[in-house]
Amino acid sequence: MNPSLFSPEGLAGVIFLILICVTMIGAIIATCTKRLIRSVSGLAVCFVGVAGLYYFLSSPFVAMMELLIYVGAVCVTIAFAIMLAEPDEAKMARKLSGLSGGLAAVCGGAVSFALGYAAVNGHWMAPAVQANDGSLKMIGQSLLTKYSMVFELISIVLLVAIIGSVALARAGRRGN
Amino acid sequence: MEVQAEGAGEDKAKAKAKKEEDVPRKNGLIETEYAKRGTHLDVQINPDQVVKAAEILDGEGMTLEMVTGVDWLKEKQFEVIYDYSYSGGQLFRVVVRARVDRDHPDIPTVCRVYGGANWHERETWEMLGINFVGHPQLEHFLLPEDADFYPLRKDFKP
Amino acid sequence: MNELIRLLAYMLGLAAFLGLNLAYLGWVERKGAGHFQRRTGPKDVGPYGLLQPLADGLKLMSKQLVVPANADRALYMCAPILIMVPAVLLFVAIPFGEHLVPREFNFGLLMMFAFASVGGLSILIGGWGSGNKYSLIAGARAVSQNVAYEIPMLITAINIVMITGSMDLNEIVRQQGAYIWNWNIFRLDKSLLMPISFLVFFICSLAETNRTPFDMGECEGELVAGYHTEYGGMGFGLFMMAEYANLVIGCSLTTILFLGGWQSPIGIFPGPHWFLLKMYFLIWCFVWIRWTYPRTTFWGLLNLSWKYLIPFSLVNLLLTALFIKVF
Amino acid sequence: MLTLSTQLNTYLVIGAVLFGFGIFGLVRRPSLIGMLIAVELVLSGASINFMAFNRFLAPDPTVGQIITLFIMAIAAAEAAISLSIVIAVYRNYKSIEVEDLVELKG
Amino acid sequence: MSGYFKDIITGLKSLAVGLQITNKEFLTKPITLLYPHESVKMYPRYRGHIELVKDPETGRNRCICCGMCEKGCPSGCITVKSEKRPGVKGKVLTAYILNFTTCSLCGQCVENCKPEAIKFSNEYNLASTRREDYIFDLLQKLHPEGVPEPEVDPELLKKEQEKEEAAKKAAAEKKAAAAKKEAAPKAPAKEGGESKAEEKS
Amino acid sequence: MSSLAQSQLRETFELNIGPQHPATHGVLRIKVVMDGEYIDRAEPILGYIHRMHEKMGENRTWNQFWPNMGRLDYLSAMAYNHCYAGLVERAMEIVVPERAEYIRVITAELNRIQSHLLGFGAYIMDLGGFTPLMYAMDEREQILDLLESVTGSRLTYCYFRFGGVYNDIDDDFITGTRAFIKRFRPQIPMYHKLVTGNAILMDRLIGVGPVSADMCRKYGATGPVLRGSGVNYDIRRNEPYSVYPELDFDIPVYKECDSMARYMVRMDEMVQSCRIIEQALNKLPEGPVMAEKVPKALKPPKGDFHYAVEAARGTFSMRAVSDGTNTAYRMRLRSPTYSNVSLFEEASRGMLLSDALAFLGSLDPVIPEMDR
Repeated sequence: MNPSLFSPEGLAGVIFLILICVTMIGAIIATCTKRLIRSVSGLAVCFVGVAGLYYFLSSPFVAMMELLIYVGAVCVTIAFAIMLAEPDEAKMARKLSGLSGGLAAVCGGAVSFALGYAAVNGHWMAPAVQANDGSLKMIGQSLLTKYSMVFELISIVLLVAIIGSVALARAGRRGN
Repeated sequence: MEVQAEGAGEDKAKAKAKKEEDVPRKNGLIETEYAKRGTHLDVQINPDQVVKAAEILDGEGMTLEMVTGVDWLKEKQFEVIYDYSYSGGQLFRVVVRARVDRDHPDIPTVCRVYGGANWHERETWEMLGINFVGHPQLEHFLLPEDADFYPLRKDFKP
Repeated sequence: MNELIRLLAYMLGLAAFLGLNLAYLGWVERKGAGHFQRRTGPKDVGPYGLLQPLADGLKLMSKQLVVPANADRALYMCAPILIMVPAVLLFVAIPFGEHLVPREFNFGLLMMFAFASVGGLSILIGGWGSGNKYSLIAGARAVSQNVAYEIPMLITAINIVMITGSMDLNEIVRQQGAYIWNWNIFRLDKSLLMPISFLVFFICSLAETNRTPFDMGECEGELVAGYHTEYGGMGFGLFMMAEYANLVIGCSLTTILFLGGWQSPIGIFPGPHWFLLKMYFLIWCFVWIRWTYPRTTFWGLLNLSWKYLIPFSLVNLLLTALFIKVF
Repeated sequence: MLTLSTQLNTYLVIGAVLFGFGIFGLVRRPSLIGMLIAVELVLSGASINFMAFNRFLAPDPTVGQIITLFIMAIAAAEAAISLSIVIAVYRNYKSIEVEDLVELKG
Repeated sequence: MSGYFKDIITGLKSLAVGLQITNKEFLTKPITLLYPHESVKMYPRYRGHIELVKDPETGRNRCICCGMCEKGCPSGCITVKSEKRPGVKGKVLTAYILNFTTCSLCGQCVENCKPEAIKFSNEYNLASTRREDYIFDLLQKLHPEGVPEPEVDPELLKKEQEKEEAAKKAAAEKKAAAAKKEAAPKAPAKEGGESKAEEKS
Repeated sequence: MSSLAQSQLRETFELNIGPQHPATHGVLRIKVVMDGEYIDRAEPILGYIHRMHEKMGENRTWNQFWPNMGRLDYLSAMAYNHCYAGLVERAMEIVVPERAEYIRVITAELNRIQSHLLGFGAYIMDLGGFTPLMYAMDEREQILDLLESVTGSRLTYCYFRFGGVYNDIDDDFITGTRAFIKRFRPQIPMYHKLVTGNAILMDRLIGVGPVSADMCRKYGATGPVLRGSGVNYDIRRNEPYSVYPELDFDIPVYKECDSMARYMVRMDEMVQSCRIIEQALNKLPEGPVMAEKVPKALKPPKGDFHYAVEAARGTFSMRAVSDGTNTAYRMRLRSPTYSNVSLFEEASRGMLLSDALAFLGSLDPVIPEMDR
């Protein structure tokens, strides 16, 4: 039941493959480059790919939030931090080689293999019926009813984060 | 400062005036005719007195307008001329002169008194080679950084 | 298959629309600047200088691509392309007419903001990649300004979402009626502060598109040319085109959210022409403002955001919620 | 190949690979910011899993999305906090490398 | 609080006033002079580069080759070349070279010129990519079709010829006397000096 | 922590503003040490257009030095002409005909308006507003045309001569000047509406770049900088030269000491210059424009002479040391921008970058004049 390449489904499949590539390439750039600013760009690319995957998982809202928060906020923040803290890149590059690289590859490979193995071999049971369509409206409703605790927690976490980061940044400044 | 009222020498015979100006002047004050010279008071002092003079004039609320260096090659001297003016109302211009030896052109800086003297002295240093002792930054300013000549000296050959 | 053909047609149409806009907005700006300043603006190339964009484009394209020695080559080359992508992609969601929508998303508004936030990162990358301190400062400024003004802009947009109950851009337009008093800007029955809210949104879109008086990212008086100091040729051209693309998007969004999109102000002949009319009027306002005002400082900008825009938008949000709940 | 998007396993494997990349980066990177980037990868690997399960297996398809949103908020908060810590550390030690921060103990 | 709103209102008002003004300017006609299509009106006193004045009576320049312009010029951009021609009163200008690259248009030369032989031209459209194009020979510029020969006064010519012959005679005598008296070294030096003086003067 | 370690911890970086930079109006270089967006230290570095005018004064005869005066401050060259003419006339005791003095005042004041107009336009352009520059250029162009019709040059005037002026003015110039003033007067309120009253501009200028009167005195700052700090000092009033004592005008003084005050002084000076020109035109006597007995080869007596005028940017004064020959023994040019900019380093400490550039613009530097 392979769809034709030129049917809408086929095109969607191609786009999905492209998205996977984008995600993987982004992840590779994010972890393997020497310069941090490049790895942030890689991270941004990876997140764009992930947002696309979310779109395929029929939750466009989360996809958009992924772009808005990860690419627009987190990546920018990290880029700012790199500018402010300006790591010594030559030194960094020197340290990258050797043992830690091998160790890291072994760790990462092992973890992903284990997880992938578990995923492929798992017996996942699909539910008989889904309670709703998981649309934006439903998310909103459940956020304010069933999962209101989560909602409150998010806001508290964010508030604490804002206050904490402002306090930390200011304290460092006064230390001069 | 020693004050010698030499009187206005301008009205005297020309020959005498010429003679007077040929030899370097003695220290002291001269009241000059403003219409003719553009200054009211002409003060000749020793190099070590310039800071004191600047302090006195600063106390009177005067402004240091410019610092000029003149190379008197024949007399083997540099003359440093400080122009002071009064911006507080009445017109009053004082010119303070000090002569230093051409071989050891050291003169104390008035930077501490007048911040604006910084650039003027720096310029005089690089154009004439007059060393302003105590100046915070005697570096090349208008000339290129590698200039090892003093263009305003009279014996300067380009 | 039909769907594919429709999409293809839309893509072609959009490409033409975009290309014309990006080229001729530059002409409009220069001509406008000229006349605001007692000059004539471009005049010699073609009638009224209408072929000027072509000449400019040719000039930019024929220029040598110089990569500065200090630059991070990959990032330097990527940034102009990266900044174009979201700017162009966003056109897909804009409803030009009731049935003239390339693709209707039911979260179009959110998508606008999501993609717009990506643009900031590419400015930062371009500024950093140039290896120039001016570019770096400018990039940092531009991005922090974008982030700061996204807050009041989002809050104001949430207002509209609350009023219309939808994030679908076309739906938002549909809900605004045919007459001028039915547009969101004058929906005083929903919130008394709607005109001010429009002003807030307008100012924010000025800031988001890095236009004077908020062009902190490219203030030539201080930072030479800002984040595109080191770009020449088409690199610079892409940055400029992205600026105009963002301009079009910002004005379209303002039109859609507040000025009734393709709705007619007099109740007859609704259609894309009204949309374009309103959008170009807003663009003209942008040009007008640019050639009238000096630039603010960074603190002036943050002051405006925190002291005026955010309080106003929050108050408006509360008022709207109250009105919706009460009436 | 073209129907991969409709299979749960694809997403799970992608999530696992991303997670693995995250671990890889976490071990490999000597600097705090690099590690932070790796952590973001780990988190998005996890999020993909949540989203995949939500799409294919969950009886209530909002729960996974809400968890993902929660993760996003946490990630944003974490980024803000940890970056301000990084900057504070940098101000005091002129370095953001983990090895150099051993002195913190003393 | 009222100050807060007052600030906003006055601020917005000032911004609106600015927009009004630019809008008014937008609607008025531009004042640009479209330079290559329209020519700029030049004033009679405009100081272009200097040029020689054509005497309406003789149709030639008025220069008496006194060299005052050359001496007065602060930047030394004028070179006057002249020679003595048989039968012509005064010296004859052979070249008037102006190095316009260093000229500062101060007008000292025009001021110094007694016979008013030079004036400022009205030429402003000078453009070139080569420096050599700005080293003018003003005499050539004055007579582009060829410099006319100066009028020869027959009487003067006669007189001069007589004088010259007399001088020649005297010189020959002197030379003969000198040759008799001493060895040669003095003579060439003297000759050289004479020719130089004649050339430059 | 030791002080050395402390200084290493400051996150500063160096930024070179100039020598080629839009905000420096020429080839001024400012080496800025920045702490984020704040300025830690800003050191102006001069000399990129240094031409050694003082040495030229020693090598050129007194007459030959004329063109140099127009090339110091190319924006208000007339005042510099005036100073040099005054200096040598003082030394030689030449009496200038009254008509010539009036012509000098008229042209110098027109030149001052022109200079302030460009200063105004360029300043606003520094702050990001491009349009006022074009309006100012329009007005300025008319002044340049007027001056060109008299002097023959547009910027680097070499119009004054010892004992008078190069040539007389004609009726066209007089009517043209009257017409210009009539047209120009209403433009200034327009500028105030368009620019001065603008909320954004006020935000940028008010309180930015404070320079106290005492600081001006210490640094020898003059002109609008001094008058913007509340000191009523203008050479035209305090050390009257030419026919200024016979003319009625005000000296605009602002006490705020900020960039706005300096800007306002310039704007108000343009109005006062219009007044001066009108009065001078009304009083213009008939007569010659050159003194009769001016020797061709000037040899001022021995000694040194000082003369000061109020140029557009402040006090321009010259000190010439003569040894009785036809060249000066030493020629010293005191340019106002030199002193005005010298306080930039101290005053800009701790400012924001954009404020510092607004401050620099309010000093209205002209670099060729500064470097000489």
